Amino acid sequence: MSAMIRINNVSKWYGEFQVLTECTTQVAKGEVVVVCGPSGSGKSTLIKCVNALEAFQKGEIIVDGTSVGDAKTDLPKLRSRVGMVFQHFELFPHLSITDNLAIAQVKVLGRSQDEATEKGLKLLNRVGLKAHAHKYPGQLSGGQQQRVAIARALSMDPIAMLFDEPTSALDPEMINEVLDVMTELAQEGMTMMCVTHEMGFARRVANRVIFMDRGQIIEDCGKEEFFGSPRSERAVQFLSKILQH
Amino acid sequence: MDFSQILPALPGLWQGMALTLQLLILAVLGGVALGTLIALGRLSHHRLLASAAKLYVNYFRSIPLLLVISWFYLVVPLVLQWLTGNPSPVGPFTSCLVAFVMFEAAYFAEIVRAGIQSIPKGQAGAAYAIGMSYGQVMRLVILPQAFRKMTPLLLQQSIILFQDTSLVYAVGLMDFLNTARSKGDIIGQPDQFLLLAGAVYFVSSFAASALVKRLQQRLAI
Amino acid sequence: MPGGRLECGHARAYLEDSMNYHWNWNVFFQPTGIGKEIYLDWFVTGFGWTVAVALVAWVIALAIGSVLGVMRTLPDSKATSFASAYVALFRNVPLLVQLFVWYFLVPDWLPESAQTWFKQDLSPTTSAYISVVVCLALFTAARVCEQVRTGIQALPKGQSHAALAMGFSRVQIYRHVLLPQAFRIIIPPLTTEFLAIFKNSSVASLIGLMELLAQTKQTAEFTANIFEAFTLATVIYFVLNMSLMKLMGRVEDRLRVPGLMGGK
Amino acid sequence: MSKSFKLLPAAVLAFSMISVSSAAELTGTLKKIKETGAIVLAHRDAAIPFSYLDNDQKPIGYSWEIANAVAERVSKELNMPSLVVRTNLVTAQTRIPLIQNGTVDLECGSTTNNVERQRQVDFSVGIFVTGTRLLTKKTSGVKDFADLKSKNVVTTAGTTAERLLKAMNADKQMDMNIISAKDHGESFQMLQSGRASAFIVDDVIEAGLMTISKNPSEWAITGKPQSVENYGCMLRKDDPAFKKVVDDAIKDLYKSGAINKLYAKWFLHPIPPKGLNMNFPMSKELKALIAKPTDKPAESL
Repeated sequence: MSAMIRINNVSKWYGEFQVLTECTTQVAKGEVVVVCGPSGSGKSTLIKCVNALEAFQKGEIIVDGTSVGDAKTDLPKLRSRVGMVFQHFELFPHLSITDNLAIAQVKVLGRSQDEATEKGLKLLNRVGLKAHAHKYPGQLSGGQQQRVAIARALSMDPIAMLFDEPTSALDPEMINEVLDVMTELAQEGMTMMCVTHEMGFARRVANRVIFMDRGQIIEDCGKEEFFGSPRSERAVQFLSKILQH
Repeated sequence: MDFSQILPALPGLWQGMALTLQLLILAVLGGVALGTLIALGRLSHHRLLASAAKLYVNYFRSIPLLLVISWFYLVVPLVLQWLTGNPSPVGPFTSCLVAFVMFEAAYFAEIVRAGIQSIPKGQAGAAYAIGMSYGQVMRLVILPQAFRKMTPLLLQQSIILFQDTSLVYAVGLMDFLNTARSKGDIIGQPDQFLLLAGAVYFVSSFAASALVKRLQQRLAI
Repeated sequence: MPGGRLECGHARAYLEDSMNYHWNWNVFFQPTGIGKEIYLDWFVTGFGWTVAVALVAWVIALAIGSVLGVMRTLPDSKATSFASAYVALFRNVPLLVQLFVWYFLVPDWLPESAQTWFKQDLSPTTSAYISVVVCLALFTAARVCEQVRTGIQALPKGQSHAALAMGFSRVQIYRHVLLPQAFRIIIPPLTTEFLAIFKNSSVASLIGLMELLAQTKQTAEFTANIFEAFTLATVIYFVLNMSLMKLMGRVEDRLRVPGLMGGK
Repeated sequence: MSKSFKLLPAAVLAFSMISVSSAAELTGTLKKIKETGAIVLAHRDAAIPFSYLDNDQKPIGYSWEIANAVAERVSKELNMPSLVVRTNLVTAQTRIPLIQNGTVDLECGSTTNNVERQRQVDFSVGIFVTGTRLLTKKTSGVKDFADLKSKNVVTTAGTTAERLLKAMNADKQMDMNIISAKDHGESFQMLQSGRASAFIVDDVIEAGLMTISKNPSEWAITGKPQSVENYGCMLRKDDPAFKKVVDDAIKDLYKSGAINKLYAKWFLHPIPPKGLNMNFPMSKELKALIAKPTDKPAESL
């Protein structure tokens, strides 16, 4: 199986403080990997290293054969091929939903405005929000905004998707509408790396689960193994806390 | 450039600076005092008072300081003369001072107003609840807290005022800039004296701003 | 007001007797004795110069100030320190000193041929105009810079992350994502600066550019109707300021994003 | 800033006999002086050698001494040996409003007495006679006003020369570009820095400014005098009592011959700040004025 994302011995420091310690893992094409762990464990930092939103000082990350840390790499081009969904949606509030969907296609991929709009509307339809095309982000609920954000990432025809706690800023009643979209995406064979606390989603959809704590990857195994018989004490504690909810 | 003439001119320049500082300090004191009254007026429930205060602020914020200075220097003594029937010499210093107080009060008033509004409503409520009068509430509870909060802003505005005092050049009051210009003209080195004036203003404003920033950080903790 | 003399004749006669002031609100319609102009023409010309100085300086200030403001938010420390130094310099020297430097000193620093062009080929009005515009533009740019920086820094970091993640270049991020939002946030403080540039343009009167204040003083001096002249100038500045405030309020409404910052 | 100093007690009691005896009868400026104990004299900053500032920022000059002679006279007439003299800097543009609004009581500088201004203020008997000419670099090729067509010229705002120049420009369609600088010092700076081909103002002022230039010999005063300018001291209108004191003081200077010493001091000897000599001999017009003092406006001379 060819690895879409390969993370080798990645370490990162903020000044003196080490946030990532020799992290190594990979995500195969079509694989869905869930990254979990207590807050401050470095999981968001790790996923942001994959598309170079965060720099790392040691190790290497290869995405679809391209080294992220290499100074010669065309980062905008690489990033445009990897979709990302954020905790706080990060739609552009001054642009309408349609423009939010089209702008990167036009400005980054060089598609025509018409083509980009058409594609955006198609994806908007897919996440069930076609009726809201003319609105502005501030006029939508959190769940709706996050679905638009997913559609926006998909509009770039990504080879992989990164999710950084996509549901943790949402009111509980809106979490499922977002998870449903993500599940559907996984079932269609999208390569996905998701930082999330939604263990139900992990159980249902993930191929593998990575557990991180204090900047280290503690567990990296199939979901059955992770939920069935976690090896580390910390993972057991984490699971017991999170599953009580 | 020949800067040799600057050293002997320093005592004269200091006289100019003394006038600038005198004008500055009096204008800040007067401006903050008047500004506070206007801010209280704007926040008053008395509609007429509130709109009069608002008009005052809008009026002085609409017209250039240079125009205000000329008004007070050239025209206001004329008006006084009509009122008293006698020539009423105000003199350049007093008329500039009054102009700055009136003008800056409009700006200080807005800072004080924001300061008062930033104090939680509960504070006034609590003070009224223990039987204080309006004057006591303002004097003892609201204003002391508000002034602590807005001291950096008031000081920042005072630094702007320090620079603005140079506009008295227009009426020939011998402040620091005008002294430097005039000395430069007489000595025949206008450029050197102008650069010197600029440097002095820069160093003093920059240092004062840095101090205000430090004060702000200390107050923020 | 031709009838004015009759309406308040007594009070006026008293005032005129007591202090030799000859009220004359008609003064603006009287000939100046220079060409065929009446005094009102001077005010119109002066107003024109005030607007011409303020608007052009504003456009330049906005452009330079935006670039500097962006520089202050860049990770590159050289750009940041340059912009900081600029702001420190232009904010801590009085406007009048800056004007004198631009008007009296800078032309002498130009190369010989440019000096001749600036001092002799250009009319003094044009060279004074250039000095004032450059001075006000650079002075105001420092203020605009601080506002733009504040506006950009007020935006959540996630916005630029999201744009980066979609492959935007840094220029594109500022152009399409950060600046459009930052400018909307800072319209009120920018309005203050915009109004200030009109008021500050009055310093031009001190280097002989015949803008509104200079024409007012000249009218006062030629006619001795100082009270009338200053009153008219005050009214013009007041009305101008209020109209611009209204206009900027409209601009703010027009640019307001639905669902955001008090929008509908 | 106003500086003040006390006149030495003048022990000429005899004068008080003929002077106004009590404050109650005083009017106008004299009343104000009596009440406030001070007289405010205006001065200029670069009207060399009439009224300008020396290296210590103190006013000096020909007209300034005349003003002080007036102040001395006032102190005698009002029997106020400790009369305080305040000083107030004025520009060409502010001097008339400041007289009118009571900020200053007397302005002896280089102010032309003309009909226009007489509507606003009163003048003492004349103290100087001159004419508007032009100051230019010897090498500029400018010989007379006609040569100024389409040129940059500077004058001082608020002077009679400014009006004359603006009117000439419009009437003769000379297409001059006129800069109105704030005061003589600034006008001269414009000329020296090459921004104006000529500085148009009264010739005597031009001669005075030449003494502070870096290289006095490179300048020339040229052109046909465009007007007769007779300077007078300005005071508030319709104040005959004060005007009489002012006129008497000046006439005394003329009668006693003190004026010749005063003239020589400022026009025929080295003067501050650079110690240059203007070498500006007394004109026959001024001699005539001194022989027969008058307060008639320039137009009627």
